Amino acid sequence: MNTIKILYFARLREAFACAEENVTLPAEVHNVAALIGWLAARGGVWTDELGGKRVFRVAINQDMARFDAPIPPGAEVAIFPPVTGG
Amino acid sequence: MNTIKILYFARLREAFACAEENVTLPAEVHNVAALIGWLAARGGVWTDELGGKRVFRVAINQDMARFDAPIPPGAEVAIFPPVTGG
Amino acid sequence: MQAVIRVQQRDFSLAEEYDCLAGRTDIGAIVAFVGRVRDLAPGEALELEHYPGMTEKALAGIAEAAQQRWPLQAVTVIHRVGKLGPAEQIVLVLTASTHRAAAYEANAFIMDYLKTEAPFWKREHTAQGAQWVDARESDETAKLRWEKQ
Amino acid sequence: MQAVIRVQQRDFSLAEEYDCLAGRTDIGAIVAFVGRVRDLAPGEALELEHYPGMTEKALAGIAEAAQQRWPLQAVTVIHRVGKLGPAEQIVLVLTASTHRAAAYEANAFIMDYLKTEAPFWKREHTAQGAQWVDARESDETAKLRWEKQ
Repeated sequence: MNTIKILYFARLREAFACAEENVTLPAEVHNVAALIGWLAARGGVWTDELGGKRVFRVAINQDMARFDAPIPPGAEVAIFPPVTGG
Repeated sequence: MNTIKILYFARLREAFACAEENVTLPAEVHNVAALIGWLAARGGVWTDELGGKRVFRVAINQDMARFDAPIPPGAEVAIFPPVTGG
Repeated sequence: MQAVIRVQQRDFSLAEEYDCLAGRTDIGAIVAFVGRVRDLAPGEALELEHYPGMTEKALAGIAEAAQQRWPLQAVTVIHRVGKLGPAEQIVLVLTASTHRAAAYEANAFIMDYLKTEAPFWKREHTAQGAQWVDARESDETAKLRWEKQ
Repeated sequence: MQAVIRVQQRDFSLAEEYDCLAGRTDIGAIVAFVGRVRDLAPGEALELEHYPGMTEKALAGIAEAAQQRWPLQAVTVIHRVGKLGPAEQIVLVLTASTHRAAAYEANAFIMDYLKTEAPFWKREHTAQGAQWVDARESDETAKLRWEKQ
């Protein structure tokens, strides 16, 4: 069982009314794409934000990650809108 | 008769031991190329520097000028090495 | 060469950071970029959220990539977070090299990657309420020019 | 918009010139370039000769060309003349715009033209005597990229 920490930032943090949660992933949720699908299946704002209509980015252990990246055990995963600093 | 002022800078000022001179041009010395040929005909360092072996630039009335540029009456002409500021 | 990376609420001083390079005879060219809050009216504010930990890591990674690509004698990146008023400073990037091309290019490279890869998010607080700033397509395009070369 | 152009013997202060832009809410990006004396040993010096009158005219013309090409809120060009020691400042170019691309490009444009068209000449005074610095082919190449676009 892989228990990970998920962080949400900016618009996503507000939409989900959640900055951080710990979740235990089902065995089949092994990469970013699967994780996003699993979260989007929660329905409501989760589907709205992560279901494919809006753009977002994912980081694993504080590095930008592609959708096919595997999720290591105990990872810190962050999901956020495209960045707008500078 | 066109009497002009000629200024020399940097390496040329030193080679000619002259920073500035007033000259009255013969009628046939009407553009930059003719002026340079006329000065190079002085021989010695004038030929060395302006005779074609070394690179230099010309300005007329404080604007960079091409070799086919005419020399206006009473012009301030400057002859100098390629610039090296900044 | 170690880059200076700072993420902070408080303001920074271009003069202070520049003065750190005083007296160095190996540096011929210094480029400084300052990004500031623009187009806000008095009383309005820009708020910068970030991802603590990843922010510093991302900026250090970008500075490192610049140092591998150009011969740099110094790199400083300072980015502010929190609420900022009109005309306040947001970000400073300082690059120093022997020749100017490296200092210019490395500086623009760092800003282009910072704009697209460092986890900061802007929100504007105006009379109409708070609104997240959208990412700009032109920033993505600016970054891509460095990947083509 | 009027550019600030100065040719002077005395040193300049990046901080002072930058502070002239404080509080301006129309400026989003400021780029500063400082060129300095490098690779000289203590006791050695760089001497900068110039063509008074044409220098100011050339710099003003280059700044004007930059302003016609990019939307700039401020341009400052300061160039020193006379004898300068190791690590001393030679030239400052400050450009301010709404977005960073204009500020970066205008700044590099001004430096590229200054290097090839403004009548300054460098002479190095070292233990081996005084020697005029040769023009660099790479400076001419750098200028030409702006003419191709």
